[in-house]
Amino acid sequence: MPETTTYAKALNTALAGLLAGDERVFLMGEDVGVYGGAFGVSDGLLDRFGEDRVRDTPISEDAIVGAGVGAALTGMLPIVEIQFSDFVVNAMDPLINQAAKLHFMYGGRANVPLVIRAPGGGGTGAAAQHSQSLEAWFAHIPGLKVVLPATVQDAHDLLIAAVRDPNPVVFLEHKLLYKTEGHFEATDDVENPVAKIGESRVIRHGSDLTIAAYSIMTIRALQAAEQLADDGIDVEVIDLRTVRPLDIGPVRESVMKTGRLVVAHEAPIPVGVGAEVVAGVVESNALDYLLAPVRRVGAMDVPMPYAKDLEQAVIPQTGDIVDAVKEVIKS
Amino acid sequence: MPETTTYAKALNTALAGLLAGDERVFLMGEDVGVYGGAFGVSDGLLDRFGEDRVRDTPISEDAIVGAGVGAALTGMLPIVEIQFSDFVVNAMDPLINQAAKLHFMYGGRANVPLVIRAPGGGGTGAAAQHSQSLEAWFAHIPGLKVVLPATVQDAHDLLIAAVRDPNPVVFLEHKLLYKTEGHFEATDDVENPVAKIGESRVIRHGSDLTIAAYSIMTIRALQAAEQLADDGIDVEVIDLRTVRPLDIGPVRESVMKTGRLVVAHEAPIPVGVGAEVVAGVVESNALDYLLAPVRRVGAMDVPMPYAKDLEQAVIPQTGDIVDAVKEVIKS
Amino acid sequence: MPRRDPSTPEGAVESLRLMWTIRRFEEAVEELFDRGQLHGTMHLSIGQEAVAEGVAAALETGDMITSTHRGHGHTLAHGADPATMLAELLARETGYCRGRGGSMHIADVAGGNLGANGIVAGSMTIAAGAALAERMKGGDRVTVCFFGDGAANEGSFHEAINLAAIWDLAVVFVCENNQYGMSMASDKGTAGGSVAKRADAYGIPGSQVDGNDVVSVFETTLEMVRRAREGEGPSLIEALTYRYRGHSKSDRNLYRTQTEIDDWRNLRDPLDRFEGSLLESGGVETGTIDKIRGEVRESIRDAVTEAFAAPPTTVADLEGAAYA
Amino acid sequence: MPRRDPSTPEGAVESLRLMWTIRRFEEAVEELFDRGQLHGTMHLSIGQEAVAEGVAAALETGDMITSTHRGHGHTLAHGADPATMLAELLARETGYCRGRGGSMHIADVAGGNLGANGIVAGSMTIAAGAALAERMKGGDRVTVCFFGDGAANEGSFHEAINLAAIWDLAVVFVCENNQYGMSMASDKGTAGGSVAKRADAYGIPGSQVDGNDVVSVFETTLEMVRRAREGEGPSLIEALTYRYRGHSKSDRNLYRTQTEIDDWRNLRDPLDRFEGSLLESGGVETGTIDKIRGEVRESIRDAVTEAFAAPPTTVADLEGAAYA
Ligand SMILES: Cc1ncc(C[n+]2csc(CCOP(=O)(O)OP(=O)(O)O)c2C)c(N)n1
Ligand SMILES: Cc1ncc(C[n+]2csc(CCOP(=O)(O)OP(=O)(O)O)c2C)c(N)n1
Ligand SMILES: [Mg+2]
Ligand SMILES: [Mg+2]
Repeated sequence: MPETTTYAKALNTALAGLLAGDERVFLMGEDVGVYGGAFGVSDGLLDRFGEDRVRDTPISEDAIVGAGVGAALTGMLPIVEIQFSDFVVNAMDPLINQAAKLHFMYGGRANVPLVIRAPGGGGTGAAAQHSQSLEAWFAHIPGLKVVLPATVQDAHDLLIAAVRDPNPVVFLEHKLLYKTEGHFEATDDVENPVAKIGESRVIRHGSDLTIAAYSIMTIRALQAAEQLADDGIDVEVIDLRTVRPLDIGPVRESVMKTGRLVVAHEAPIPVGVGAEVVAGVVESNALDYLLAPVRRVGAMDVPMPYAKDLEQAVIPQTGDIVDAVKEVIKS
Repeated sequence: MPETTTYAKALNTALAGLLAGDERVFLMGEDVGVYGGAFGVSDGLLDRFGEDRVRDTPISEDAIVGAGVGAALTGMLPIVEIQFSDFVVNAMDPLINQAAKLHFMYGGRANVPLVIRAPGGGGTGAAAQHSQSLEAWFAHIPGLKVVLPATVQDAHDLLIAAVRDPNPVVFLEHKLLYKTEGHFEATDDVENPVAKIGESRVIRHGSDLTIAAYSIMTIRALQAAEQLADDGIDVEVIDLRTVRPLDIGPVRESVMKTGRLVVAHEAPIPVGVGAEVVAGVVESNALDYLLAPVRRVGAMDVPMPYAKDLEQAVIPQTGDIVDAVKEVIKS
Repeated sequence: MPRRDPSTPEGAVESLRLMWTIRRFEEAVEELFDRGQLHGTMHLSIGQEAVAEGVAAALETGDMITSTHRGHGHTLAHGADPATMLAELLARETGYCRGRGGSMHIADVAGGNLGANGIVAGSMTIAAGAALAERMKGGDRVTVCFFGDGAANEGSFHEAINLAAIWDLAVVFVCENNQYGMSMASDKGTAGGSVAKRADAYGIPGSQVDGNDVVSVFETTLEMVRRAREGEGPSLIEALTYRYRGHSKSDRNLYRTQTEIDDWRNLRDPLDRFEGSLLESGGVETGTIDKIRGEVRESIRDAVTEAFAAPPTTVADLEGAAYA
Repeated sequence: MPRRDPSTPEGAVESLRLMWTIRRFEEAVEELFDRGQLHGTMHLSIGQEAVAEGVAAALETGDMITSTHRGHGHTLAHGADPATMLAELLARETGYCRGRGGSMHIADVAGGNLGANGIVAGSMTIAAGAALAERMKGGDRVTVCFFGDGAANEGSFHEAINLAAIWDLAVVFVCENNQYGMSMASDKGTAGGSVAKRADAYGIPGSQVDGNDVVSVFETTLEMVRRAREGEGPSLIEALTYRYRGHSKSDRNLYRTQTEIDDWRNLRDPLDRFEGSLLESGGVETGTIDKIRGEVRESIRDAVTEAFAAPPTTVADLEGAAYA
């Protein structure tokens, strides 16, 4: 095993391990076979595991996810890839009205261990219908779990945890992260996940302000922290990793130490996960420790534009986090 | 005109006025014709306006909303009824990827003046797939407006405002409100709406604590306020009325006066509109006026159960608001 | 071997019993509702018993079904216990879903009933997925997917059947065409005028059957189930039948005439017809029929009593119940 | 009266010019992309020019189209200005969407182009709605809805066509079957083996045409447009064609052979064939063809220059731009 790899390859390794380790696991989606997936995540898996278990589908998101629900309900562990997370809108019934609710609706007597993998986010010039970050929706729905790994290792570890989870899990990968490199250790044991869904993590310690982020914004938050350090501002960064269930404890604790909070995500701000993080903090005693109004960093409140400069302006960048932190520190 | 009427009849009157006043307006949906709509909102309109303009559709939510988008784009003012707001999940592509984005995506050169009306909420024993409150999703999406009237008069006035708005508007009616009676004045002038989308309103003045709510929870908040008054707690109630755009100003001002905040909605709490309201307050200077942690009142974090007692336990009731207020006052 | 064969005297007795069980069950539910002892809404399948039973009779134990909002008949014919169903409707802890699902969500996944569904066409892709899983597990169980005529205009209908067809999945899609989707007449909402004919679009067999004739429903289903089980792929059956009651309790029946309802009830009732043909052919005697009727009446009465006696649901363990 | 009639010498010249315009436009876009002057992704319609032009030629001014992610050809044939399109791709303020839409969202609603669409099958229900509006306004404009073979397996395909069929809407649904939906071969993903045949399910005419023969596309479309305009309702045309380039730039073409690509290109190219038949019939001379080629080459070169010279987009008025 190499000591570093890319986010996409880490996912590929996790998929291979899962497919090899458990007959109930299969991967299904548009162009996941010979094409290797739109972003190459399933490259080579068809050759290794065959058409049955690395299953190309027609362009029928509703049927793909619905079939995933049916298969999960009857004993399989399907991993469904939706080519861009924007197209999950075509499969909201099986995901929201079926997968998320069946366990409860059937009195706890059935499970839907389904994983939906989908690339989200902007920055590729693919415009409004191919660049959304829709995690807030899924995080609103009881019955779903929602995972957004930021690092190469987490991509691998949390995917295994997602497949092992007896509940439907929406697993959102950021397109710009696929090619990022990072430290990586593969595991052969796909039955005992090393990562746990629902654990946020302090990934940088600091004393002046807390940044909570996830997915690509975790990376940008770390970059912002480095820049801010040059200005003598000592930032703590928390990677939320899972937005449902949301592990708010570490954020509260951190705020009780730093007294200041910035939450960053790429999705638009209104009714986003950032709002949840903020609310989760100020409905606890951590409120008493807040020295300044909080700030949320998110996309400008418009659909994603095509033009590169507009897209960059809409997507929150490292500089936007830096600015937000400075404002909060000042106030 | 009678001085009081029901929420359903007020909507019916608004629809009739709109249909009579503008040839571009039409109503389309499942069973809106001879059936009068699943909740009777369009009762009698077929007879008055004919099959063309009060248009029964097959059970094809995607096509109904998509056709609404196409008609709105080309000069009509369609009002689309989705029989239960839960079924909007079948029409998320036309609503989210098309209606909400076209104006922006087309460089501002086209509009989609579409209204989607849908009944939401629980309390009718219809269980998990017929009882959801999904406003948080729509409120997250730039390009949409989201209206949730609580009163009979607002149901009428805001529906007219929604149809006059050049943007797509999601108009969510609460099933339990349909039969509620209230003061009502109809307008003949459907071209100049008296109500404005995006205005919250203080509907009860008080000094001890602010409750922000919308839709049926506004009614419950008022009831809670009366009960609390008996205990000497003087509550201010704000009806948000629109959750996108969210008029947060009055909430901030109120909190600066009362120092305490409870937000109430029927939807589950995580990443709900309540989180947005809280965040909107504490990212302003209103933070400095907060004397106690805020509280959100929302559904228990499960799908809606069928059994009446379970359903009542899951849906936030007046008593839950009272309890939340007392806790905040105590702390 | 099917569960029972209504075209034989022994099977007929069983099928008749099941059809009466459905009828009496629905009537009991209606009465409970009218008396205010049931809340929520309800969609009765009175008049459609031959479809449920004709199809279910052709299945083997272990075969799976998915059902609809109007699912009591399918559920009973597939072998559910009436008392446990009633316990669900009466919101008892002993109900199929512990009172959490209610009429529209009765399921017994372990027993092969993947569930009723409150979403029109919502179970069609689930059925395809169950059949896919079965194939991958190497099993030969067949999945029957019940859906309504109104559901045939949902996108899920199209996607599910296309998927099942390209993968030759062992699903029999059964359209219960009761002439209306709520107030929308089937021939007004369904272009092409026939659901069965839509099978051609997917290159699979489609047949229209008299849905009020239990034997003909059974025979067609039997052949389609055989095909599916032998790996020949999915098929589509459209069973023409009629709903006597309103769509749900809020229905004022403004979209159809009383004459139409009466005609179906008086001239084509599935129970009348089945009993008539059994008597005519001499396969079953009047006494037997009377006995069945009496027994069913009693058994449903007992089921109601049993359900009422069951412990009510409790809110105690609701918290966290969304997750396994 | 159609816009132009490729079966007449005058019309042929116009159609040939448009087909070359599409080809050269796409090649220019490809080059810009390869040189790094265009970002995002792109879906080229090289090889499919006869479908776009054959259909658009049969429309009248004012008729509407909806298009797809692979929409440059439809857009050009419907009358768009190449420089304004390139301005969009180059993210200029003067582009069709002020640089906010890009390749997948080029639209000109006032001019009857309701837009390309990044969602597979996403414009099908929109087309039905536009036709419904037209009917309600008492107009007789026809809407053409382009979609791909892959789109035929989306639920929206089914719902849109059913709706258009029951309401007799003036929509011509044109399936551009270029053999693949990304890497999925059409005959592997599409049960029943034919998109055109699916028309039967909705009781509307369905025809399969040689999509590399502009005249036959034109003639079939003309008749379907006439029907639609005269209130006879929607129809479905499946035009068989081929995509020479990868699905998008990330495509490694692993799902097909080079021979297959070469065969289509060498033996069935729509431009070669059209020119060949024009020369053969003597309707158009070599000189004319050479002249058209030269003029188109120049006009596209000019369009590129013009687009480059246009002012870039600005972030100034982005805030609030989601709302009208
Ligand atoms: C997606 C969706 N749309 C609409 C409804 C509301 N609804 C419930 S049943 C029904 C009619 C269904 O008709 P059909 O499929 O023919 O079944 P039937 O009621 O006749 O048994 C409608 C419109 C729903 N439950 N789900
Ligand atoms: C709803 C949806 N699903 C998937 C995609 C990704 N995607 C874009 S184009 C395409 C293939 C479309 O095939 P087809 O309809 O045949 O059109 P073609 O590309 O061949 O012109 C896919 C899968 C999408 N854009 N939208
Ligand atoms: Mg029906
Ligand atoms: Mg194609």
